Amino acid sequence: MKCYIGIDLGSTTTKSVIVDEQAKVLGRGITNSRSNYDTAAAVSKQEALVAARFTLFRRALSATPALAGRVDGLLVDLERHFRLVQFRAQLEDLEETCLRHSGGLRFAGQERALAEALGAVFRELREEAIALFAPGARRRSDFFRDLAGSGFMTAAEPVCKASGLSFDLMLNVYDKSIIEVENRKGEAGMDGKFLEALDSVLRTRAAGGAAAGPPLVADEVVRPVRAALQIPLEEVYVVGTGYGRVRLPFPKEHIRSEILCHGLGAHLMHEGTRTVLDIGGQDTKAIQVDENGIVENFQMNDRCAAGTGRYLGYVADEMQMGLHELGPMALQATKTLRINSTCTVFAGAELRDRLALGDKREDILAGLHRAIILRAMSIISRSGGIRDQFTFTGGVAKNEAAVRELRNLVKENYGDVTININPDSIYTGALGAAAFARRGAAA
Amino acid sequence: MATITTAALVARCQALFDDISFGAARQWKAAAPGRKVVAYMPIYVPREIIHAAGMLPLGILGAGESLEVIHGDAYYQSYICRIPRSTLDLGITGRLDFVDGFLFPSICDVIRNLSGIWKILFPEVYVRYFDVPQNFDPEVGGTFYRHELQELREGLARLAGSPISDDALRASFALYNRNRRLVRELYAFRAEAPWRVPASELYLVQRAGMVLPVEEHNQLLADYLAAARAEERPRRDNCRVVLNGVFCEQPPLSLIKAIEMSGCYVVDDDFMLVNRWLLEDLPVSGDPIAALATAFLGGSTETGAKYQPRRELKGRYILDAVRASAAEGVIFAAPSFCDPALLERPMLEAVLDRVDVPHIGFKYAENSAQMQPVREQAGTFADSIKLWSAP
Amino acid sequence: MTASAPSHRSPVPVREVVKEASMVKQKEMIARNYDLLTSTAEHGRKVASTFVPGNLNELIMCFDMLNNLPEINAIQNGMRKLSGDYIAEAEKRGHSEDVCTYVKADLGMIAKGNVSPNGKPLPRPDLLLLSYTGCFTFMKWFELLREEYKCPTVMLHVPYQGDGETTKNMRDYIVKQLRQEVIPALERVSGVKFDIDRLRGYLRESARAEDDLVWVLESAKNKPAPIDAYFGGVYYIGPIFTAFRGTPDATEYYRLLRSEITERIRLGLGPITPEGDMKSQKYRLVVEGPPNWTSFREFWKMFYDDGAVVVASSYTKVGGTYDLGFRHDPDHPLESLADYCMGVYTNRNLPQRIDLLEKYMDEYQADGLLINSIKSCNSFSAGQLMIMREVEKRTGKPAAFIETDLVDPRYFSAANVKNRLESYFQMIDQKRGSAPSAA
Amino acid sequence: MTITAGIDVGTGCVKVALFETGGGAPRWLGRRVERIRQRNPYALAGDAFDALLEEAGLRRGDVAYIATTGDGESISFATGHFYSMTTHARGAIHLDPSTRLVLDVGALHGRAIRTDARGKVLSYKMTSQCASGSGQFLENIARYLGIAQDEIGTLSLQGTAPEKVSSICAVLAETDVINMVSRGISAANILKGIHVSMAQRLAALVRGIGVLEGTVLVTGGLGLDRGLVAAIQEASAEAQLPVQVRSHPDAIYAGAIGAALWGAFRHEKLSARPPGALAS
Ligand SMILES: Nc1ncnc2c1ncn2[C@@H]1O[C@H](COP(=O)(O)OP(=O)(O)O)[C@@H](O)[C@H]1O
Ligand SMILES: Nc1ncnc2c1ncn2[C@@H]1O[C@H](COP(=O)(O)OP(=O)(O)O)[C@@H](O)[C@H]1O
Ligand code: SF4
Ligand code: SF4
Ligand code: SF4
Repeated sequence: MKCYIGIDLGSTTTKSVIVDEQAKVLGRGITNSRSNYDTAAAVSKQEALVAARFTLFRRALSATPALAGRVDGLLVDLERHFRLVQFRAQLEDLEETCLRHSGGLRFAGQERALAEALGAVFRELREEAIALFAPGARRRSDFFRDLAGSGFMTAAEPVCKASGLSFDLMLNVYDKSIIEVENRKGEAGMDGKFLEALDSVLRTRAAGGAAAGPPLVADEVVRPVRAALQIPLEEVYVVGTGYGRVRLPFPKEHIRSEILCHGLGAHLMHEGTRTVLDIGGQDTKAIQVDENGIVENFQMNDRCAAGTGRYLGYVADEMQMGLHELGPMALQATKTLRINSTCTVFAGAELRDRLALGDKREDILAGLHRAIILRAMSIISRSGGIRDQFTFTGGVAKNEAAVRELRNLVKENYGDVTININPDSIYTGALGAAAFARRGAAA
Repeated sequence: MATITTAALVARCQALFDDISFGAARQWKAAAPGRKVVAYMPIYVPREIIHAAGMLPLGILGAGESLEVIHGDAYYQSYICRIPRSTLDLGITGRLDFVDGFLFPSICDVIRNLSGIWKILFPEVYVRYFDVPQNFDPEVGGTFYRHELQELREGLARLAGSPISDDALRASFALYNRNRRLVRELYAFRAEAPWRVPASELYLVQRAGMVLPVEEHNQLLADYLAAARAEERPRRDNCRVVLNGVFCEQPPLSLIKAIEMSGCYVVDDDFMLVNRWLLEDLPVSGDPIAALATAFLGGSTETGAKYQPRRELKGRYILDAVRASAAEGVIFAAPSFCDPALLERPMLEAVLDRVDVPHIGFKYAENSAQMQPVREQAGTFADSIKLWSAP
Repeated sequence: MTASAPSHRSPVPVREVVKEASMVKQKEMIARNYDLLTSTAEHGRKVASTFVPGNLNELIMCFDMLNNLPEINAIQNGMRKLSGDYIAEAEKRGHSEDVCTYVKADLGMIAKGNVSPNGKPLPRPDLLLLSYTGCFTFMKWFELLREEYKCPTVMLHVPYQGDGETTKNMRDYIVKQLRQEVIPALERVSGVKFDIDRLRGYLRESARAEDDLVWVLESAKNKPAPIDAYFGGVYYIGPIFTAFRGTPDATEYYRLLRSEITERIRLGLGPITPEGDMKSQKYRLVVEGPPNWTSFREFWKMFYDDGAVVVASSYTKVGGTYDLGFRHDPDHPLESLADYCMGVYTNRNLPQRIDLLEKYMDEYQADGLLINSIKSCNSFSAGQLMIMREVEKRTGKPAAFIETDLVDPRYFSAANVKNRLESYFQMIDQKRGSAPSAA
Repeated sequence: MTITAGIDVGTGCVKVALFETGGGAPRWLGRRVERIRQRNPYALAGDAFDALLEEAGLRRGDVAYIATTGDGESISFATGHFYSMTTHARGAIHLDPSTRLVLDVGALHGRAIRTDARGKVLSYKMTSQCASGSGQFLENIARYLGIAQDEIGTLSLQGTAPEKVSSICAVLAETDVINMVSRGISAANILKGIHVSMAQRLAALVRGIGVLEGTVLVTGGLGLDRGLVAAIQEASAEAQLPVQVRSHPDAIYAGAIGAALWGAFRHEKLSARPPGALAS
């Protein structure tokens, strides 16, 4: 099967989108770019290929009459089990790496204690993993780094207290190890993981129980899945875009400006789009496109990363919360505090100041979100304002509080315009790139 | 005994200050048919002419920290001061829709270019770039300026719909003379007893003069003076400073307060110089236009936005201010990216260094939120005077 | 505010693929001028420091004085990668990060020995002739220089065209200042008596060169454009905006240049770049704003590598808007100096600037407007976003905005500029591609 | 004998110092530093102060002057407040009397303070509001690289080919660093690169303030970072500043020390003054 791939190498996350010859999206993949760019590109592509497999599974399973009406549930289960398998493999890797690192000079004399503590921590993490991927569970992030990291912190604190080990020391072991683990591509044995996950689904269902769902006839399911796994995914043309695009191992013709990709991607997601706002990790762009998705004007922030997605990242770190949790908390605010400095690094300091003055976390967060959106509004205004329809993309579009502020301000300043926010908006740039890849191959 | 307290007066001024929709000026305009309002920006315009035409001069000093600027940033890059962008935002959001004329005085290239932007965005408004001579010879600069004033007078008369008579001008002179006298008196009183006139209060009372008719402002000044004289206030262990560089974009009120709270009494400043531009009374007889010109050429205040033809006099005004107000030091506060203030500063510093007057300097924006560095610097300044002066 | 060909000692040599006679001539003129300036001890001629916009070169020559232009020195230092240090020096001496870097580069240069591109120290000026036109910062700059040199300073205040026109009052004011302040000051300093006929002679010479300059700049209306009216343009305006206007040298330079360009048009050649003749011309641009000098070559390369040629620029009008018809006029010498001063690009109000750019977009058949916004320069920059909107609105052509600085290397972010330019070019492409086949 | 305390509330840590003065050199009674880590710094300051008093066998009432500095203006139990530059100058002189310039480098700020031999602030310069090149930034990067705070200095000293951090923005600089990791640059060289760029900014402050000789004492938390101190020395030498850059094991306490000592001074001055002369 012919695949056209767009990779958006962002400053915080790297996204890939695979489209087929009919320009239908086969799969999307995302990973942290906070490591090696080549790896990030490879991993996100890998993830997109995984997703593409799921699309193929869906096609194959849907063609099996016996499964009618049950495909959705099955796929959700399959994915959950697959993620768990994946997570466990990484966890295992992390534990080994941590153990290896606790042998260093710094830890001389404490190796044993460390090893024991690590053992205890990872035991807990493994147990938690099941709950983490239980049906309907809400995860604070999609990335291993975040999930394992926050789990590690929570688990390590009591363990350290009990064993008298320094928490900083434990943290240090983790910090040393996570980069390595994150940077391993781990492509090998993907097919095996699908089958392992499938097997696990079948077993759980067979075992019955409240959440297990109706049991399945193994053969009915395994055959189409195996068949779908046989279909080769052929990478015909890859186009790269995004902040790190110059680092991509592609020739110049395979690289497109992120502005163009976002413009086109937004147009493909919502045909009527005329104004696009993208708030990513370290930049904010406002793009005006015409009825064909062609860029007419754009503005972006420069040099200073104030008020971008990383800002929220810092805030989340500071509050020891997941990015997913910031928005909901800000929505609890009873009043919006006024925050003027959107310097990313000072965000933490400002936050602490405000907390010390007795302001509530919710209210401060609401203020921070508003500050980001205000900055974005300025950039939009500079690019020519908002025209109908308005599409909001980039990672921050996933943040409900940011979206709410944006809606309010758009209404106040530009009246009633349609605001599109796509659940897959983070993939806008990659989608545009994939479309360029399809065109590139045709040319 | 004054019947009105400073607190009540200041509260009124604060309300005027907070109202970025200019309700007071709107009310004034609505009170009688045909009234018109002419806005102006820093640093100096002859408000007497506007007043004499029966119109309300309205001083615009940006939107301060309370307005969330959205559109203004579409017109200005990050390395340009904030006052033009917040002013534009006031315009674009309709907060200045009652303004019939707008004067942009010669202070710097930013305001100069803003006059052009205003012409394009608000074609229905009478917009004039008001040039003043940088040549102070009565024959050369004076002739030019008299013509400019005459043109302004004619332009404003057209806007007002009737000519501006000499008598009307002289009557306005008298009112503004009184205003300047009261302001001078207030400054003198403050320099004498700065704990009785906190910097933020003096600021607000002065600032009220930007939006109130001069008659009302005169009353306000007189009331405040009387009230301040009547009230005792605790005196703190603060040092005395002159604040310089704040003549255009305004620092947030919290910054003015932060300076005082961290141990510095402000005993002179260059806020709203338009109130103090002419150093002497305008004669209320003779040719009024000539009088305005003469006062400007020979008897107006000095600042970074004005040329000083004689090198030996350059920057002397800061020393004069220090001496007149018995200050112990100078705080230079300038808007970020403000060429007139920031390029002037080293020359002023040199003058102070020659006679060992200590000084510090920092930058601000009208929406600066972090007062920490300001407190830090003003506080250290005050500390050093506190710790090192004789007990 | 203009470039002149980098001096013969320039550490960033042009790869001399083609060395046209005019280039040789210009280099020689500039070198000679610096040699004159740095040998006043020998020949005893007096020196006036003055600015490019509204400079009174003809008048200065009437007093046998030499003309030293701090802006040009700053540019030279920018191109020779010295300005960064000079700016740091000025900041160390208390100047703010925020202010115009020309001023700081100049003050830093003085602090570090005031060495001219020929390696010898520049003389202390005998007169600071402050032509206060088009830029407020000039006034502060010369007040600061006056502290440095403690020499006579004379101010020529040129009123701004706030209402988009010059009035009799404005002109009279300037002429009066020339008569009563500037000329007497020049006489006092030089000891030479003013001779108005001598001035007429120089003005006549100026007008000749001005005709050819206009022809050169307008040659970019051809397709392909034989010149780049921005990166090349800054060289072409050198002589006329600086110490050579009114000299036979300048006239000769423009005559040579004109004949060379005539030849290029005949051969259908594009502009000469540091890497030889520019090949394909895919985008025709109008540029507003001064260039960046510290990375001038790198900046230019981003254009010609992608096939972008600048067909008209406002920057080449900072020393006079000759293409709008103004010529120095020997019959009205002082009045024409006044008109010249009032007419320089940055002394025009924003609506006039927009009109001019719109006219360029049409007359030069440009694909778009590019604004290079300079952090230093409020005179140019405050209002450029408005300009961009209006021109876009009126012409329907796309505009782009980049931000750099004149001579502060810290504010040239090559990656950023390139990113924007590439996006802009791809955008023009995409727009073109779609236009006919939209359906 | 007078007992005074200095409490320095920073953005990263709270520091408390307890001194006894009168009759000869001031004497340390105790010191304490607490990382703030999302806790309320004012409450933390109170707790740390009380814990320190307990260690020394004292009560709040025994302290003649409790002086705050840093962000401690609003601490209610303090006698008075001195601003950071005032206290760092004094603290630095106490730690090293040959100090003529204090470089106070903390979590979010950098300041150069010129002082005379008595600890009087003569002039100062601060890094701009922007947070790039701050201690916080270094801390973030170190965590990212998996390096503990006290390892930073040692590692950086091993760097041989420092990798330049080009971005002026801390966030963008972080991306720079990530790039470096992906290019296989060693942690030592990355850290050294950050130290070098921080040191250049700091040396520019030193140069800007016009100090030409004597000791530059690096105070604040980053005074403990030997790599940074070495880099500042190198950068100063490069800028041809004939100064000695040093630190002190108690450098992080400089502010608290200064506050305690100025408190003692002020206490004496005030005791000599008729009561109620000033309301404050
Ligand atoms: N699930 C989420 N909830 C809230 N915010 C998110 C979420 N995912 C990402 N973000 C925000 O989006 C930013 C990354 O956006 P992205 O468009 O991927 O940036 P880039 O392309 O620069 O990597 C993060 O810094 C974060 O603030
Ligand atoms: N041992 C150490 N080595 C290196 N840096 C340290 C060490 N201890 C603390 N720091 C740094 O010092 C900073 C705190 O310094 P400090 O002067 O207390 O700042 P503040 O006053 O702003 O809290 C922290 O950002 C931390 O990075
Ligand atoms: S703040 Fe300064 S630069 Fe800005 S408009 Fe006012 S005078 Fe001009
Ligand atoms: S502000 Fe602009 S015009 Fe004025 S001196 Fe600087 S660069 Fe030249
Ligand atoms: S202000 Fe903050 S976000 Fe902006 S450049 Fe500086 S560190 Fe980066």
